[in-house]
Amino acid sequence: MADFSLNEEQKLIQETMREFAQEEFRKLAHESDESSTLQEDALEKVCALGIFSSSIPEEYGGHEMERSALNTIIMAEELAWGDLSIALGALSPLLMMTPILESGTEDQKKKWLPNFCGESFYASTAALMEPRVSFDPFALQTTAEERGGKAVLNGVKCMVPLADRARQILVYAKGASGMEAYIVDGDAAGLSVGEREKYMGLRALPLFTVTLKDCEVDLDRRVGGEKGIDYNRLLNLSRASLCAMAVGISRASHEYALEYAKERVAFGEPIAYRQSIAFMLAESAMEVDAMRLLAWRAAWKLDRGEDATRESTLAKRYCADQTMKVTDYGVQILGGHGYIREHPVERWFRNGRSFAALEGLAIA
Amino acid sequence: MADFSLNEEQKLIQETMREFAQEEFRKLAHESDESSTLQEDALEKVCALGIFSSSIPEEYGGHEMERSALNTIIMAEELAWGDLSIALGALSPLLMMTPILESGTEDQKKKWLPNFCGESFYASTAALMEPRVSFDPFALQTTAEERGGKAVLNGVKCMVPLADRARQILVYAKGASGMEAYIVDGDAAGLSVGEREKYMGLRALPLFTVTLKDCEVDLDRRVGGEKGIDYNRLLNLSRASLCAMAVGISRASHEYALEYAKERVAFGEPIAYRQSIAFMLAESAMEVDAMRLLAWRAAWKLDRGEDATRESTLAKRYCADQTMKVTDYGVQILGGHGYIREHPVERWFRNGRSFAALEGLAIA
Amino acid sequence: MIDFELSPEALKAQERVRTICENVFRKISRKYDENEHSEMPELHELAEELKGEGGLRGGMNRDFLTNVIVTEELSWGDLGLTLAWPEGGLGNAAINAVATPEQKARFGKATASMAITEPGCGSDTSNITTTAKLDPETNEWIINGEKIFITGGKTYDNVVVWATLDRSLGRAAIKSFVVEKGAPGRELVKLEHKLGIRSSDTVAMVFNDCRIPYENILGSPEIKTRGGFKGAMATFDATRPGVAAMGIGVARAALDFTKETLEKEGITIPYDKGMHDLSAVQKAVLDMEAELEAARLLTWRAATMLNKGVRNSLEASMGKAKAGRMATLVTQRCVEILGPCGYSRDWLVEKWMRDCKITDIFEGTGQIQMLIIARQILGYTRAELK
Amino acid sequence: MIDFELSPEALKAQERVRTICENVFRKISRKYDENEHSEMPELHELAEELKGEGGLRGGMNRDFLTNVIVTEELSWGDLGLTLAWPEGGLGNAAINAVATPEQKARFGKATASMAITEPGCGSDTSNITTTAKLDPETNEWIINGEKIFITGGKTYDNVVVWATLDRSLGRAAIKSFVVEKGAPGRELVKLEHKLGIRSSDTVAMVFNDCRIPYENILGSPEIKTRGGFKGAMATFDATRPGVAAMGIGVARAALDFTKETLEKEGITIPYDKGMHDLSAVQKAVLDMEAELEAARLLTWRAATMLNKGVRNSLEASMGKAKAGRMATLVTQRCVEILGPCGYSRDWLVEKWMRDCKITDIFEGTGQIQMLIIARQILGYTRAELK
Repeated sequence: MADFSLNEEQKLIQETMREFAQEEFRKLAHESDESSTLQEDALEKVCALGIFSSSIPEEYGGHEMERSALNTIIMAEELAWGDLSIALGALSPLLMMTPILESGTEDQKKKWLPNFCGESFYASTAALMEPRVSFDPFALQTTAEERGGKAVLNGVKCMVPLADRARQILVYAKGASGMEAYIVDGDAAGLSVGEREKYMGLRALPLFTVTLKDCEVDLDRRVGGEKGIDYNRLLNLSRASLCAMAVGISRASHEYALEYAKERVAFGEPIAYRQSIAFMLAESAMEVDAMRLLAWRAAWKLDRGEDATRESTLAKRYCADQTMKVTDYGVQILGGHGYIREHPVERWFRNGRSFAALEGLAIA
Repeated sequence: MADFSLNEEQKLIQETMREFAQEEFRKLAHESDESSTLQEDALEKVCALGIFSSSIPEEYGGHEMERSALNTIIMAEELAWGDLSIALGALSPLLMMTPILESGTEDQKKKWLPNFCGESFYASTAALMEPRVSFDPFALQTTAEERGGKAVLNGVKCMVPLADRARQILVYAKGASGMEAYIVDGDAAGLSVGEREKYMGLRALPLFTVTLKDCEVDLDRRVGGEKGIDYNRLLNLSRASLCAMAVGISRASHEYALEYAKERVAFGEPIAYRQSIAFMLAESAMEVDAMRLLAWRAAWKLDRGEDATRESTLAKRYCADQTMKVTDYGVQILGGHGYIREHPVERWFRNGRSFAALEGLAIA
Repeated sequence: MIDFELSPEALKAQERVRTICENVFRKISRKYDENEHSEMPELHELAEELKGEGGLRGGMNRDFLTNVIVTEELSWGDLGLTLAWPEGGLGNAAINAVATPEQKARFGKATASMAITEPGCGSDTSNITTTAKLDPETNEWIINGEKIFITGGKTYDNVVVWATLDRSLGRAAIKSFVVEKGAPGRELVKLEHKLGIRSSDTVAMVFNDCRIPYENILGSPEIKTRGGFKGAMATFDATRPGVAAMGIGVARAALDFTKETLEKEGITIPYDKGMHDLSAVQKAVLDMEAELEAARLLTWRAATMLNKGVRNSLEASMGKAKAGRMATLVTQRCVEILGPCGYSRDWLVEKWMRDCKITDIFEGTGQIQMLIIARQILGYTRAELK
Repeated sequence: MIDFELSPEALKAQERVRTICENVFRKISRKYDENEHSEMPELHELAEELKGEGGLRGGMNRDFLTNVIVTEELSWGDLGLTLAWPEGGLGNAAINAVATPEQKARFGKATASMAITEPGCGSDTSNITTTAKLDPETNEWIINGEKIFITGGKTYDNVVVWATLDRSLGRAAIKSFVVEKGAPGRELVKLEHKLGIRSSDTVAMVFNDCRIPYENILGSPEIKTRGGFKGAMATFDATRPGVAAMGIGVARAALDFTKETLEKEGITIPYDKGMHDLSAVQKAVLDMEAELEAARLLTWRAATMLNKGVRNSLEASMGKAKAGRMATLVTQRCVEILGPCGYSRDWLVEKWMRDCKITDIFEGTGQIQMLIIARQILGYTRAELK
């Protein structure tokens, strides 16, 4: 029976993560953004919540109850509500862990998954995007060729989170059998991490260009071995997660603007007494809910093992558009105060504009 | 020096036409729409204003001062403000007259132009559009082939105004030299006028499907002879005129909604006291002005003999979109009353949705 | 628990309605759009046919989400005909939402329209001037006033009338009453000609010392100045998801038709392509699909809350606001995409555009919905946020 | 007479500015975005270079349309740098609009910023608490209060301060005063860190018994309770077309760049194709071009009215409202179209998006402009339409 309320487990995840995001991320957000610094400490604290090990079966060192895209995105919304840059950084191990859980061979699971069950943050990431105006995840230009019993990777990747410190980078490339993913060591020969990239937002998140030049990788590093990965499903899992983060940012901006509008007095009354302000808030509230329902549906479908390409891409498009609108309203409602960096709405405005471009930077 | 105010002549045109539209068209509009009837009388009255003969040089029986697309669209806005269906009908002779004035051979001018200088309405029209979802004026499927010293026309046209009574129909077709226009007699063999077409709006305007089946036309009926027509310019002249009519409709709806909002009381005050209503009106006022300036610029450029494809198509796109918005606001502001046919906003709503589809139904 | 699966009952009802739409509604859609206010024998036949099915819509024990699904499906068929549905209208929804078991038994079988708006009040229901006075001698209510924009007032038997027990007490004194067919002093005074939904009648009625039994009041006759107004206003919480579903159904009709037509022209809609690989028309269709889904999920949520008995006026208004606006824009876009053919009355898209516009107007305009949402999220009274 | 032709003078100024933009602005654009609040020697050099030209912007006798053209062109180069333009800021525009010949002679050469907003009032200028009192003994005005969001308050010499002569008299008592550099009691108290236009400083200032000569008041010191408030408010009519031109210039920069970049990818923009023959990106670009042209023509109209001395507050607000919104949406769209590269700080598009957002905020937010338009077309007072 159709229902749109959280169960007890999900309520607990939501509450815990909201509190955590409030306590840990919100305090760091401004300073991290201004100084373009990701506090290592925050990554460790997220790890300590056990969010990685809780999705990993016991046989690989975890204590999985039931892995659920829906539960993961409920968490992702809250963490992004705290701060998008820190959330993306802290969850970046999932970028390697989830594909292995989803498609890895037994050997790969045994080898790699225990790393994520330790006490400290296991720095790992994935390289999917490429620096092109018309980037399309289905037309990767990075290639994987089998040569002499090795896979040889060539190409340029951008927006790779934490590439500077990642023990492994999961590199997506076009191979003979379609889209493939390789677990490449961060210090592998032929893989070079470029200068840190600069973007309008996500300033606290270390993002890098990664160049692969005849980078040789053992074939057992190909996720899923011969069978390979379900690239489409991984993209959809990623979209669901990014949608939830877009909801988090939008909700943050909406809540802040709402409180501001109730307190700010102009012409003798709170500005929220004016329909032009009140209706922007009403629309934001409505769209935040609509975005969340779309994201949930994509994740729900993915949890049932069904193809969710339509749901994920529609949700992604919708969430990217609406986040731009809602965070723009946030700045607009604060007016001049929204334009200065003392108030977080300008950061959410900048961060909120990333979603239209992002693919694969988070995964459920 | 840039300036955006009417000169004395234009003011006179505007005033005269506004008064005429108010007196003649507004009274007929509702009944004509309900009964799908175009009052012949209205056509004669428009003709009696001398608007056709005033654009025709003396040598062809007219008393031209200076033909001006700008002046014509100033008139077109006012007439469409009165009623779009009647305006399109009454101005339909221009659909034949303007192309002859623009591109006709000396012989053609001598032969045809005097007809438009008489005392009574000279029923004539043009057939440009074709009944296809993806109709594109640059990809006409109606063809003109030269065979045995004649041009042979084949194809199906739609939305041909007054085709049932037109003495001549200017038929646009793809020929050997590109887009060509032929003056075809309404009763020519091979030309058949179908059933009257039914549309969401423009109900008072008799629109017809016209089928050309091996319709033979003398070669001296090809406008411009060997040189042919400047199809692009004619389309742009048409777009400027349609834009002005879109402005007329939008302004009509805006004005009506504004008066209504000031009079209609809810919650103890006029509904125009509410920002949600007042801002719709403000936006409409702003967009009506923006649309008009865009239309004027296209016409101004055409009057200078310059290529105005960019200006005309941008204006057309903009006017079609904004007219839908403004006339929608008209209905929305009247609420339930906007939905019933007692108030003209519902007619403007229906008529306003034609512009996105129309090409060549009016010309400046 | 988060679940997007529809119940087997809902799916079955949806399928049944789909068949009706294809076999009946779509075939008579244009005819009764062109011939406003004419008799529709096909609907009477349908009423006969439906008798054995225990009510497809507005049934007594039907869950609200199923009603929303059924309404979307019916409206996909034809919104005007949906509003003339032989099993009743908004009045039935109102009765189902607040009636006592006795009243459900008395009024449940009859069809009912709803009379709220008056010539002097549109969205401003607090300003209702129609009065209901109790005659202590006969224990009857005496209704006096004029109502406009009654959907189905000609077709349906009963009419649920909003009237005030005491104008000086404002909203709290507004109650709703079932005025049965044939009640003395109930008179139909005008049939409206409309932009769309022409197969459904919209009428004005006058109540002139119209006497009805005491038991015809819906909800309590008590005037609670605090937290009152519930009997009447609660109807909106129950009916708005249905109105939203109407907009969604019509928009889907237009979108389905547009996609089918485009497919005949060789244009399909890819879900896995980025902006740079889409045509303008493909992107427009994808944007519309996303908007439609958003409106639908908001509406479903509001309906599931009703099922649980959770207060849903915020969520109901969100669904209605989103769906009404979405339907207006989607149908308009479809007309545009289909060029001269979209504008023609040979196809139904232009009709759907006219029809669905009402969903952004009736049961509270889009602007009123935004006001309701804003007041709730801000915690403001009507005086604070006008 | 309707004429869209720019004067030779305007075209010449436009060309000159274009050269400056290409040779100076664009080259230092990113540097001073990244290094907020640093000294900009390139602008000082530019000031030297411009000396012989009699003022490219904000000049005394320049017609308003030329100013708008020049402002658009400068902002196409860089809006932050435009706001730090060595020939002065909004204060100069205000002085030019209402100053006496004597005042123009005294203040014309110095650069000037404008101080309106206070911590407790944003758009609500009627609520200004900064006071100006005349000391009858010395015939000086004594200014007291705090002002925020002063654009260029650090860079520019003078500051035009809005202050009230008598709070009890409301708007009519608000006057503007030129507070020169070095005036006793004038203190810069804060430098803001902003979303965009980072090369222009935005400051807060405190005026503490700040004494200025009697002749530094702009307009009449008389408090006209009817039709008053003109001296101060008339500045907006004169400055809003300029602010609109800023939004237009930045939007054009983004659109030009996007089109050039697309062209490198083989994508050109056709003007003679229908929706069915356009790609999603092509259609987006065409829509943006139309929006930009609409905003520009509304703005030009407002400027030509100023030249004629015709009241233009309705038209100025239309231009500003349209341009601010258009610029916000166009630059955002361009960022989106350019994918990860658009979001990157390697290119300037993302900066233009941040920069132009201020044009929908300062000199009255988009919402305030709509309110002004609505009041004028409805003929409503502030009390009627709040």
